Amino acid sequence: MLAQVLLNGLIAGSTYALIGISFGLIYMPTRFFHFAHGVVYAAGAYGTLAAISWLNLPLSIAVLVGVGTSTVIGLTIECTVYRALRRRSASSLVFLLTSLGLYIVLQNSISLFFGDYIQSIRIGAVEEGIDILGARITPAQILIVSMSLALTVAVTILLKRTKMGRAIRAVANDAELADISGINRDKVFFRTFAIGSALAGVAGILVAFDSDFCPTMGINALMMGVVAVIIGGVGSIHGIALGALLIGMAQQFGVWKIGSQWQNAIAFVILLIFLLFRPQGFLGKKVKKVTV
Amino acid sequence: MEYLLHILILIGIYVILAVSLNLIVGYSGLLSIAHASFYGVGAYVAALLALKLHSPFLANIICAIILSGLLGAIVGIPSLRIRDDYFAIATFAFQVITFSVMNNWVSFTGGPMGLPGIPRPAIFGWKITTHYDFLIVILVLCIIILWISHKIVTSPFGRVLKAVREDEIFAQAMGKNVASYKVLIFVIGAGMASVAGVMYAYYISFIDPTSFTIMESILIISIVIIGGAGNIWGSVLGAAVLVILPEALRFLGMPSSIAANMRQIIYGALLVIFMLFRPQGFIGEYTFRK
Amino acid sequence: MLKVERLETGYGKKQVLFDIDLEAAEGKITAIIGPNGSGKSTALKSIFGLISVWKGAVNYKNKDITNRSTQANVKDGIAFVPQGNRVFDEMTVLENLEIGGFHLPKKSFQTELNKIWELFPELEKRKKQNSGKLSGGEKQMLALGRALINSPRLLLMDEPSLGLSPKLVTFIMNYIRKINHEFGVTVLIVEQKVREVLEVCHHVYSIKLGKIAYSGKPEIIKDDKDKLRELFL
Amino acid sequence: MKPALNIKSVNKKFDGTVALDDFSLEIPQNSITGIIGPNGAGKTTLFNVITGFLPLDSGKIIYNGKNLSRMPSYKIARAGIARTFQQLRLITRMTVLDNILLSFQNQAGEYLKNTFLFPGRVKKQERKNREKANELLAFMGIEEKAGDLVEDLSYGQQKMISLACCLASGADLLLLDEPVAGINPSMIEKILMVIKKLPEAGKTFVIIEHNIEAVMRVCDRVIFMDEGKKIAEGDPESVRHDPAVIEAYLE
Repeated sequence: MLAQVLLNGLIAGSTYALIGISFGLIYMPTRFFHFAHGVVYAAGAYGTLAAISWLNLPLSIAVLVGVGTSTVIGLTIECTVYRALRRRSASSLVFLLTSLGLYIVLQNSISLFFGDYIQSIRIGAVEEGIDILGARITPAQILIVSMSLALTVAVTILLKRTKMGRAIRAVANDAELADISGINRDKVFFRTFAIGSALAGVAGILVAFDSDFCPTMGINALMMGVVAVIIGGVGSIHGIALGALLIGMAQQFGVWKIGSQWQNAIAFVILLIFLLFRPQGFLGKKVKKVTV
Repeated sequence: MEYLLHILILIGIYVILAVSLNLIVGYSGLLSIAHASFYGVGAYVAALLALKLHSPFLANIICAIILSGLLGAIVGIPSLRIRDDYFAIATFAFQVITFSVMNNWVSFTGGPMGLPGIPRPAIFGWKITTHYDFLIVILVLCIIILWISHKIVTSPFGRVLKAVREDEIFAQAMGKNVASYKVLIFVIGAGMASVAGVMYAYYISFIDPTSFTIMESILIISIVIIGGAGNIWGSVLGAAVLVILPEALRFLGMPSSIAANMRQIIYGALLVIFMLFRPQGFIGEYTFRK
Repeated sequence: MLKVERLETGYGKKQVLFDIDLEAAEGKITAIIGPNGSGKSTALKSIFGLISVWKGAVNYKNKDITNRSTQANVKDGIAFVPQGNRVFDEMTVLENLEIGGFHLPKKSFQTELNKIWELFPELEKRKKQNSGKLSGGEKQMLALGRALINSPRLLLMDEPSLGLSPKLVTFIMNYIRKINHEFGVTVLIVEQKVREVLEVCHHVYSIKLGKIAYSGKPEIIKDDKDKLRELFL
Repeated sequence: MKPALNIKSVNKKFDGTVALDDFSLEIPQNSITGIIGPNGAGKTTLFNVITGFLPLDSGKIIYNGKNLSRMPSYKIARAGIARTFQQLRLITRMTVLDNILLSFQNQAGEYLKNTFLFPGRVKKQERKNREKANELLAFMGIEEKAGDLVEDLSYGQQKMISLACCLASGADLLLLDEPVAGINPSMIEKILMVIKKLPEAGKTFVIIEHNIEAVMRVCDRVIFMDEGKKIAEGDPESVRHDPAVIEAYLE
């Protein structure tokens, strides 16, 4: 039983890491809560679904359509709404509220197009699971775990080794000094949103391979991502992955000991504890205090 | 006619919710995404007391206010340590947790099945049964809450609240105990919101967790912002507009399957449009900037 | 090379500079001195486009660059070193320089990088280190290196001495002289601690309460304590 | 004369850099003390530790016999120390009158109990405060601005209002951070006139200011600070001519 709990924790943690990393990447330089990211995530699954069932495209191409849909939606939001807010030097609260509004509009638009009912693009039947030390894991779940590991590494490399990654980190570290150094902030944001949104699309599709989904799939996943980012520490991809794993494990132990319905409550109690006692997360830099 | 009264009763409930949230968000500058939890606490306290203890209406309202106010203090206290959007996320967490309790503590709250058959209330022997009766009670409660809120925001206490919203450090330098103001306004706002919950439970006579979700919290925020943060009358206007506007869809002959989503889209789109082009709402004064 | 005419600016409602005229001659070091709060840094920031100019004009190489974006200024050969040894403290030394040379093609970046290593050998030894861990003097070198890697024609420096010991100030000033002398970079430097800067500069302006209080050769005021007292106190 | 404020070997560090280095200072009652010094000398930090906005690393601050260290800033304000801020702090979207009214201490109406149970008492006090506020504005020569929003005023007028708020708070010790920086000469004149009149009314001032002429004209005593230390102390002319002072700028 313990083996299965641990494995389930790993799987849950991996799904949270997928969305957490894509959200955390965008949060790093922008520093506001982009709730609409939840829809960008769902758009990956729905884009793929549309490509399969409306256009009869093969799965591999449908996946590309899904990722493309996510990217386009993410970029459109950045270039129209967020950029306009930045020109007005809006506060992070204004960004947060606007983003909530966008989330509601887009999620309900998905409902209008696809209906509120449950959809499926699962791959492989549940029975096809593989035994590891008495615990079962399906091929789709193996894909999720390995992809989240691969993306943790890939995004870390992107941030550390590529020119664009460095620019993102520079803006995150000191936005004014980045300006002084001649970095174009809008361009950095554009690219961050492109990559972050594509990754969210990938995350949404992978999760849809494993389980059924409905239009509200995004908000819950996103919140787990946000929790992972906050408890992991903003700016640290490893921290996010670790944070995601921590929630995943805690939830699965909760499922085992007190029942599956308390998963959300467990994650958010952990979040509250971190917000109150260690808002910088376990790998993040100390949050700068208000200056007098 | 019943329909019209129903709309007016709904407006009344949302006026209470929006005005009480406005005290927290619009006057004190603390963005809370947890208002539906206080609304829900009020509804569940009233429903449980009425169903299990058969206690009278007025006693239930008072119990709801006290319990919800205590929870308000618990949500308000983090605002002393964390601020702005991080605080908003903390309230979000609180909202998810309370929803979880309503939804999962089946033996107590009925879980997703909810609590049906809430009896009609009575005040000193006057049985409140018809739509008319409910409208009168709601109207009276609205007036009391508007009066209290008006008193608060126009008093020296309200002046300090606004100062806390605009510049906490200045308020401290002038000798104001900022922490106690923040917590107190949360207690008051939460207590008021529970009154709306009590009325909702008695009026519909059935409650379930889906009425007290995060989306409901966001709807109440939208009302405050669109009406105007930092202006009580803005919340009254906002509640009226946001309750009536989606009803108009019905008259346009929109099928009900689409109408629910369209309603949400209208709320969301209005929130985005106002944040972009008129952050002070129709008649507000606070625009969420420091 | 740089000519500022009738410049007026400030923050919000607070006007800081009134009718400032100044010039930085090509290939020379020009210093702006004055007590704090006089508006020296503000002048530098408004020249570089970090805060907007209310009135007046900034000309660079006979072009009007008033309120131009910082990116355009960087690409046009202007570099700015802000106050307080500011570096990207969560990134390594090398990464800081890479951000500085962000727009350079790979090949020329490498040659420029080698020049920086030559100028500041200490930095090369620590190139993989997190720059937040450097000492104050090393941070200032890195800040200079980040600005110099683009081979700017005009270098704007905001109080490089702030937070450095007097010995390090001498050290940094020597570098500035070297940069000016060997690479032919025009330098406009804002300073509050004046002894060192008066040694290296060719022309000096003094700003007091937002107005130019003195303009002339440094030699004239260098040893005249009464004059300096008048400018500072 | 007994000192109003006694600062005893106060230390304050910010990650590595020393802002206050074993700093001691006595401020006599009913005096005007000016603090000058270069950037990063620790002047504003000194104000911040006195008013409790920054915790001390070590040392003691005694005001009227009370130890201020570890007291929250609102209690320090209530103990009778008011301050202004370099980047002017006021409630800009409220009227001038409301800002002044906000600054009074011990208001019955700040407790909701009184607002609802004793509205008469609240109203009466509010009326009195309103009169006092108007008197104060008249004393400072800006009574005609009472109904204006603070954000609509000029920078100089805003500085005047922040001084008025400190006076309204009833504080006896006023710490002013750059009271005349960035404003025009006629406004400087007005503000200095107000400050000069107040020691005889029992007020004590400490002023951080870069406008040396202004400091010379209004202060009884000047402190020159550099790198968290007191370099010179004395009457304005002697500090100005102290060789150590010009040396601090030269080094």
